[in-house]
Amino acid sequence: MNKIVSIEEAISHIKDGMTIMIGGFLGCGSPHRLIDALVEKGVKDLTLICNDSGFPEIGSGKLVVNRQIKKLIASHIGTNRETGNQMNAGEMEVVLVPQGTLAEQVRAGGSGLGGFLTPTGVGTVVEEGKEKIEIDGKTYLLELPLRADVALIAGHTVDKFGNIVYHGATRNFNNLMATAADLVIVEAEEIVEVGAIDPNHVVTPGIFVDYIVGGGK
Amino acid sequence: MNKIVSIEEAISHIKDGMTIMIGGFLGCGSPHRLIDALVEKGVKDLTLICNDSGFPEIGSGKLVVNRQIKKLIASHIGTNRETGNQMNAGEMEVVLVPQGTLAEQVRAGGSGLGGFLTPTGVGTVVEEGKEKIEIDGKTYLLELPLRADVALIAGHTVDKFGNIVYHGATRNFNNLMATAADLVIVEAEEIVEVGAIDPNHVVTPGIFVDYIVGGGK
Amino acid sequence: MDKKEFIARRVAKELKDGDVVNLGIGLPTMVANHVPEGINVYFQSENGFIGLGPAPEEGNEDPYIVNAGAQCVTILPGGAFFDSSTSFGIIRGGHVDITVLGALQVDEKGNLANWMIPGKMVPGMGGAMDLVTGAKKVIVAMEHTVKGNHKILKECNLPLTAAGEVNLIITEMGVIEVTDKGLVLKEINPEYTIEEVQAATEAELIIDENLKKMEI
Amino acid sequence: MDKKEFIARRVAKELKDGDVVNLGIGLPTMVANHVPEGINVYFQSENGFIGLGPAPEEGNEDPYIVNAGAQCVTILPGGAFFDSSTSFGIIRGGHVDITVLGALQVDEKGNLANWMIPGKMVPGMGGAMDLVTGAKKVIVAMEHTVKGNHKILKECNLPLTAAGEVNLIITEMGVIEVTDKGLVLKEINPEYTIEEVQAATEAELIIDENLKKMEI
Repeated sequence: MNKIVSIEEAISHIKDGMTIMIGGFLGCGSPHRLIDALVEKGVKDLTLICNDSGFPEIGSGKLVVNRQIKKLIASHIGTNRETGNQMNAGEMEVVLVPQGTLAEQVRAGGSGLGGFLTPTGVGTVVEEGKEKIEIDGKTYLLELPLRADVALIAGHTVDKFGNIVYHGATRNFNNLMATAADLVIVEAEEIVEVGAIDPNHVVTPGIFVDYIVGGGK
Repeated sequence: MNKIVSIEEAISHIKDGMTIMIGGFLGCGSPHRLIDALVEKGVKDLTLICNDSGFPEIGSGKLVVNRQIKKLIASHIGTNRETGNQMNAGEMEVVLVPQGTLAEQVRAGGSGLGGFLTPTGVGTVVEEGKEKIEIDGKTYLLELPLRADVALIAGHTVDKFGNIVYHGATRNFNNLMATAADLVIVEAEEIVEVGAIDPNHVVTPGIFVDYIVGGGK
Repeated sequence: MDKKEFIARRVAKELKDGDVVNLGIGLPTMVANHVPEGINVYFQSENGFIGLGPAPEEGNEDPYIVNAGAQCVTILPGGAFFDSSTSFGIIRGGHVDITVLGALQVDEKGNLANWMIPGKMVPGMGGAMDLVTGAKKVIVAMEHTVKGNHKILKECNLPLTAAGEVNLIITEMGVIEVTDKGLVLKEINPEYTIEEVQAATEAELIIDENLKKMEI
Repeated sequence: MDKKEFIARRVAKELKDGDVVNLGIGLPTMVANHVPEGINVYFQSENGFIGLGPAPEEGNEDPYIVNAGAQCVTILPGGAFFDSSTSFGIIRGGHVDITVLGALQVDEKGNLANWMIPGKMVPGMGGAMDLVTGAKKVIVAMEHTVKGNHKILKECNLPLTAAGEVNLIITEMGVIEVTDKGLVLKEINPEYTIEEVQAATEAELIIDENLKKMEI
């Protein structure tokens, strides 16, 4: 099972209308080369799940600027004016989700949970349309899992089986999205041989990863 | 803030009638010296949350044999005949929980979730007394969080701030229980200086740990 | 050949390249010795790792690397350790392709009972309920009967491990698929007749029109 | 002294030895420069680590170690990186002792609005809703009014970030505690009179019987 493919081959699995997840936090830990390839390919009508829409020139924000996103599910869009413009013009649907809820929704999607109860958002517009459940006198919102057709993530050191070690604050949503999509593509900073990573240090086990592209080094 | 204390001082916080969590899986990754100290101290009427009741001579099973447990919440008791004996004699209440549900309950307790929906246990005795919720045509059980007064966990390499790295299969419930108790005591195999552990390799951040005992080395 | 050995070998033929597999204690564990040549499968140990390898050579045991039965094992290159919530996220989330377990009882609806006998034996479900609910394919591997009594029933009467989750039953007598219509005998061990297999089975068997010889 | 600097210094006096603290962007970030001597606090960065240190020296930036505002920072010895679900497990689970945030509006019920102005500015809530809901103590740190308009209201009219979660409001005019009875002025900056503070506040202030001088 050779998981290492070219960026073109990896990206060939992404079709118009798909739901995709992209890792990263304001571009830190985003799979930048995969994003560039998606922009170049021009697939459209995507539903994008990510923490934020980055900046116009950095991260998943490029896909917004290139008008490839039909629907965006994110916690923050304030650093990419184009997102707000398209949202206000009714050209793109935007669902804003509290960051902790978004992380947990992706985790639930990847771990077979049907949902979870969070106190976050109670008493705010976030509760609209959601079931409220009281446990021990405290009110929680029932939030549902999120999954995607494809997840595009970035890893620092990745072995040929797909085991990932992250560096610094790049872990963010990457480790969660790896579990919650039918197809998972990781962009590696560096690809190493199987066995080169201490099994005690692996953050994302390779069984979650379908394809590896890279490596910069 | 010096977190390193003697076993006696650490154990002094555990009182009759408390709810405690103990890490480990059939004794692998259990805080054996803390357990021995608890046996010696003889605190009683404890509610014990752990994966299993170990063996009569290994792990948290010693507390069962010594009749210190009033109520046990665990996924497996088959390797400690004394647990079954006390349960059948009505001397100890035993709540059996699917292992994945137990892990998730502890995680929920530590991360502020009011509960979660799992498909595990639907159509079995596990569903008795629980709310069933249907999501997209699939039935789930609403499971509630678990917390404890004190968690006793074991770590391999622990720095003086309480950051923990585990070795092998010892991670199991330790990493989860560290988040879900009012007081967390870690038994370290080896205590190292702050800064000695790569922040990319920390599994349990030190902010969860109140006291450190050890170290064997 | 020993019955258990025969069953384990037939189960092993179900494994496909790249499969993530969780094996129960006992007979299912023997499947690991018979992975078909030329394919890689990855054994998951629910106590917290993937890449479960064989028992270590004597003197090389690491007491911290054990399987879910507390036996010393090894981790293969490319393996990874994780905590119990991640382990069961893998299991419940459908990332385990095949789980192989024993049974006290299994029935024509795909119900499985393997975790307790009320008043007699209550070891607890451990990870079995999550495994049977979460794995993509659930294979029950067991001897067809116990002390002459049926184990493959119209309806389980012991407390269930999970409802309607079993896909395949492999015994020394044959291979039985659980379908919407009932239990379909897909393969038969040529040492037995169809009548003998049916007699050893309480549930009614549907004989597959392409019934094959059970081979290992 | 600059108003913001004054507010940040007063907020810093709320920090206790061992506190886990999350600081919002802008004025709250300045609190990190004034941690009282002799105590250790641990700054959490919701994008994925604890042990947030100061900006690196020029030339020593690591583009992968950034704060939640995408600025290069450092991690101190004893820090740890984690993913977003762990980060918000820490936040939602009550393991953050203090969070300090700015506000568009805050009211006498402890309601906070700081994430959108309908039709004008919709940056999104980011991690603010989880922080305000989960942190043990929520401190709003801001200038008392904006362009002469009230920000401390009887009732917020902008979409809320969280309902009833604010504990303390610290401005250049004073320190206000949110209580069941309403907003209690605990400290006043001697540069202002009680009347001036009340005039700058839409909600009615209860004057603490032990009203103190606001000092930094």
